Amino acid sequence: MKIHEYQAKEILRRYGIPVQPGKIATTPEQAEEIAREFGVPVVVKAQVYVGGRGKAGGVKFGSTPEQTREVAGQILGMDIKGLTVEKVLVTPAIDIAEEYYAGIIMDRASQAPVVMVSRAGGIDIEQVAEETPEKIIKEPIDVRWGLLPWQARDILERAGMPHNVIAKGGAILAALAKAYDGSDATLAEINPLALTKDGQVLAADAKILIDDNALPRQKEYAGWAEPEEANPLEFEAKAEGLTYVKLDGDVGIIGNGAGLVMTTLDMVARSGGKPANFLDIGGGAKAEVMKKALLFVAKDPQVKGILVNIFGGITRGEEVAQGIIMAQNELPLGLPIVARLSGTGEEQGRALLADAGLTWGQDMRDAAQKIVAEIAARG
Amino acid sequence: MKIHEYQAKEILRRYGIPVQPGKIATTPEQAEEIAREFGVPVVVKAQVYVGGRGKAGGVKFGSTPEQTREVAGQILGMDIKGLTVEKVLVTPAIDIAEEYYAGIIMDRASQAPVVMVSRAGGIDIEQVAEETPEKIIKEPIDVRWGLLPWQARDILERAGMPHNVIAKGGAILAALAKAYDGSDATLAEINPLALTKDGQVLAADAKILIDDNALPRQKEYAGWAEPEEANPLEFEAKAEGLTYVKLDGDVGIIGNGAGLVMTTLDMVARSGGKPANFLDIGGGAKAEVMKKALLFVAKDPQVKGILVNIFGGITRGEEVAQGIIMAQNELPLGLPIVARLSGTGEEQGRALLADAGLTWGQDMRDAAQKIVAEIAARG
Amino acid sequence: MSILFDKSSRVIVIGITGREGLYHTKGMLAAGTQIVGGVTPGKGGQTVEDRPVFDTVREAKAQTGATASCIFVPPMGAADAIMESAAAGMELIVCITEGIPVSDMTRVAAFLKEHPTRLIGPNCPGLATPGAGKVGIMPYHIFKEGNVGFISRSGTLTYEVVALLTQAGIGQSSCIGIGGDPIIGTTFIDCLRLFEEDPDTAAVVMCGEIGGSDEEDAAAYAATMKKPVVGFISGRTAPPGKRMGHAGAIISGKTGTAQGKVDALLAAGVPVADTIFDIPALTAEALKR
Amino acid sequence: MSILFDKSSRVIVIGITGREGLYHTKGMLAAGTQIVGGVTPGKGGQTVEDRPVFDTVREAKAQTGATASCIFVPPMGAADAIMESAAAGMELIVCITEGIPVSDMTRVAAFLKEHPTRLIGPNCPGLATPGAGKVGIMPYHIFKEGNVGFISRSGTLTYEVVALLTQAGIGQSSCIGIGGDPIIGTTFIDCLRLFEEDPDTAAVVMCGEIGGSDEEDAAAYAATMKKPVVGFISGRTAPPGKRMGHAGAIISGKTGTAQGKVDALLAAGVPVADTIFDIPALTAEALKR
Repeated sequence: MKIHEYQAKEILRRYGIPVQPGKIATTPEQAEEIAREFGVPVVVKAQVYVGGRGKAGGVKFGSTPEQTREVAGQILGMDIKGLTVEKVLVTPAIDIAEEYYAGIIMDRASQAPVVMVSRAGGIDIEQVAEETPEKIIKEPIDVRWGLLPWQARDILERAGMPHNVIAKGGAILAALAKAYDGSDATLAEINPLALTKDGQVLAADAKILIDDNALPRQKEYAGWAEPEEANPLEFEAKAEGLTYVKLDGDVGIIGNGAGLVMTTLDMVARSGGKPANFLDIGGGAKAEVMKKALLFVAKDPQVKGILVNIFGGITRGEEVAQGIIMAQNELPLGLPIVARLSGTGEEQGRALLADAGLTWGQDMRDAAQKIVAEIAARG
Repeated sequence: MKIHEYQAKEILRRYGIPVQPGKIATTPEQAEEIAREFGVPVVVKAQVYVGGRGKAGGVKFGSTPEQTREVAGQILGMDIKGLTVEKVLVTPAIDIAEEYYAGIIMDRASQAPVVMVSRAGGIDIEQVAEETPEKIIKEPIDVRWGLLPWQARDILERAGMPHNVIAKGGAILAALAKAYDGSDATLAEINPLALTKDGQVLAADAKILIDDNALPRQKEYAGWAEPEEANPLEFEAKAEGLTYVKLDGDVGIIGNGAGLVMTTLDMVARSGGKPANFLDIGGGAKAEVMKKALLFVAKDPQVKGILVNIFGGITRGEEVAQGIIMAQNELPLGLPIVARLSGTGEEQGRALLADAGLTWGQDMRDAAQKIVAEIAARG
Repeated sequence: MSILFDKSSRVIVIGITGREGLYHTKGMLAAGTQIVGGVTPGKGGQTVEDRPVFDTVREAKAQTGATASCIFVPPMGAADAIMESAAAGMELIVCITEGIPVSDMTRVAAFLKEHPTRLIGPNCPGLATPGAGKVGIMPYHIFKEGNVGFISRSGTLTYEVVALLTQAGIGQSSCIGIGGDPIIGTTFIDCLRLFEEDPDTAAVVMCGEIGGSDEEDAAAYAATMKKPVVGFISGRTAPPGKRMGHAGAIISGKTGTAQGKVDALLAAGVPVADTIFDIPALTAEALKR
Repeated sequence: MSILFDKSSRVIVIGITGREGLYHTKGMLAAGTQIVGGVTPGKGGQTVEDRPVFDTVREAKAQTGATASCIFVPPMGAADAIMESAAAGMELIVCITEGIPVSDMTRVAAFLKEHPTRLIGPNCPGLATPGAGKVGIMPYHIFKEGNVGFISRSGTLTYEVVALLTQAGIGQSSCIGIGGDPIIGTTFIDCLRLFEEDPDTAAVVMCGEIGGSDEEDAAAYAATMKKPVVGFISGRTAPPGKRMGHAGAIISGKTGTAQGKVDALLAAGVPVADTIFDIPALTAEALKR
């Protein structure tokens, strides 16, 4: 789950990491008021779930309260990579002497979180990793001990940080690891970790991703959820408990099991179609779930036809067929649907579909070819 | 550091352990009001830092609000083992079916906290340990993992708890271990862990000791400190940063280093005297500290003479001597003081003492014999 | 005849009294698996399908001589069940549960380093040895006894491909669903090693998907194997940065792409099926080598 | 000639720029100890007494070839400094700091099981080898080279007794202050073992005190030793349940009493001095055996 910069900073604050004060404005007037409260200059930063806000014009200085109102007005409502800016963070400007990168990220290979630190802060760490990997110090955390303060200092030292930052920086890095663990994050980064001209070390920007699987025990953070994607369908799907990913094509796809659905997408592509989405109804779905999934996929105006591909194990073919038939009346008239049912309840399911005049495919390939052909036929 | 039952329960509550609601009353009228709020019957429990409150009459039932006021009136102001009851905890009575003991205690031998669980709850665990040790299941906690929920259940199962308590009890025991760790406790016990007739499992009484060394990072709990001992001098000493233990005799004793002071007590006893206290001024004490220590020891009305025994390393003899001389004018007239100074600054110190007409001992034994003799001489 | 599981395996079901646990216990019994008991904390003393239920794994193992745990515990308790099974000395742990927080799995991974055992999953369909039974949720009727080892990250895709193999007359020695999470107990390379050493396996089919680099690691090992391996990678049309159902199925930056995995397999001399329909033919060919 | 520390030992001082660290660094240098550097995070690049200061122990060890750490870090950071020294591969760690939370020490104890090193303390005066120098805060002038090993939980008591021995003409091989905390790195029994194996030690004096059962454990071992041991126990007049200055000096229930320890030593054939003034004579006698 994504959260905003101001929320990430709030988490860091709880773990004792120095962060400038900051407040959220949803109107230019609020931004002006906050600038008066903190004193100018301030920075006004778009709070959207994408990187590269600066380049997109989503980060601006306010050197007077009036100017703050003005730049906030420019940023609020702005479209950044398909997302509309609805709030800005107003925070006192700081005089940065140097910028570092400090992050903790889940690493599959080490089966553990990994600390990453670099003197090349302030810019995209993936770019640093690619161009100058020697500028990044990486070290996995032994989860039995957590990141110990001395280890944090040792990593900073190896990353080439100046002596005077080691003690303060080490405390921040160790706290970042605690914040990562305590919030069930999969990524927690401070970029830049700023060394100010007056010798302070603080988190000038922060990003935290929270493990979706941990949301049941991270109730407060779960409550921070907002539409994450440019496409609101994905957010809605999440709320409805559907595993849905929006794609660019026109063939709606529903299946059971992530691997099977991914393979179905590939098969549609190989048959000359373009998948409109990924939707996994999971194991043992009943007719109601199938119906909901169909109606959901059809909400996407790009969808010109739907392929349902079920390999029945716990999921029963007749339930799937019933779900499709139930959805029929509520689906746009003439939207082609091709279903392929295999395994448990396959015969009954096919019979039901045949009675209802619906098309079914012999196997995944046959079904993919049929839906692509039907869509092509309708132009 | 000791804390009260109601405070221990507050900590347990924060870790999700079921505890009856409860409120503190300092007057009988408040107790009555709380009884009305919760509904009767209630239990009124003296909040003092000693065990055996029940036997001492410090725990009583209130079956009506009026009776609650009455019993609270009996308990408030009561003297239990030298401590005056200043507050009572009023809590709804529960219908207990079975009582267990669950505790976590720092164990020197395993260099780790140890979990102890017993079906013989509700009574003194030390008595159980002595009489029927087979009724206690003990297991050290691997601090790298903490007490895992399955381990907690496993311990309960081995302790012979009935099936239906295992799941709820396991969650409570694992949470108790978290509370122990999170509050820097050296002991955290629930006794009894009550199984009520309606199938609840809850902490009916609780005791937590907090590591004094950890108080700097347990600021909230540090703020809960109250005079711990029947003798208020010990509490005052703590507040003044002195390592002081009140004893029964009449020879005040001051030294530097715990082992040396203990040995000095033994020497006084062997010389026929009775130590009035233990007071360690630590390493490198200046004259001011020495003076403070002397005045402090003299506050004890039982003290008839004071022995100062210093082996100078970082501590300098002349500083000690100056401290003694500075204290002289403020000490009760005629209170005998014998000082023994050895090591750094020994010559200068002795000279200062001789000039001031003070007695000094050649060595620890000589000094002990002299102070005992002086006290005996004055009757 | 198999890896990891055979007729001598004695299985207990953790979470046996739950809906899923009970349903699949019946399925495993029907497949001939020796289910010797179950565990649900607080329900010790009950029985399920005539098998005794215990409060703890230690007790269950002591009473039944179990060698394997099959875990159907909800996500927030599943890591605990894995650790309990490992500490009790289970040789094999199969964790079906989907949705375990990844931080829990980092702890499990560290714990297992100190408690030697074999974990399959989590978020997996389990494993099956045709003729001996299954541990997990795979539909058992699709299998056929044979000499092809099968490994996949996915559940239903496994069933599809196994059904195609069986249809083509190609039987399986053992079939392992390793799971779709980013942190899993047993990876492709672990399974390849086991199959390489299994006298009753002649060739291996591995179905990978986008995300991570397990397939690439496995390819490097496959290049050194005596037995032929056939590959398939799903998610060729998946866009980067999107989690495709499985928590582990995500392309991060330039790692984890389908093309990278296909290339690695091909470079290691592993033929890669274009679609799943090509797998039986490639496998038949491999068996001839 | 000694245990744990000799002329070849290369010592770094952790917390060297602090008041205590600086003061005792001078003392150690005066005693002839090879102080090769120091560590204070954030003060790397400075020098103290012409010795280089580093930000981390790893760096200090790499640059100076240090073999031992002497820790003067405030209580809340001391456990971290011990772990850092252990992870950096120090052979000997002497932690002087008093007041470390006991939960920190439980973590240190577990950490040291995975990082073999020798920890002395915490809450101890350190150790000295007359003629070679000292690590810690003991006043060095009281010592005299000789063949009696000395172990004590306490600081000033050590100085008293060592001074008495020296006065009586009895020199010491090495003198170890093991510390007064409930959890310490090296116990009486560990030191007895080292002295038993040290060719330059002929007898051992151990000064215990109330609390715990280390003295009892040591007594059991002393009974099996070839070399004679002389004992002393302080705290005979201490009441139960009261912490006598040292966090570890407390009688809990029936464990940790002075009488129990005296009895254990006597039962093991270890003569126990009634007062410290009896120690030199008992030691002289022991040396004759």
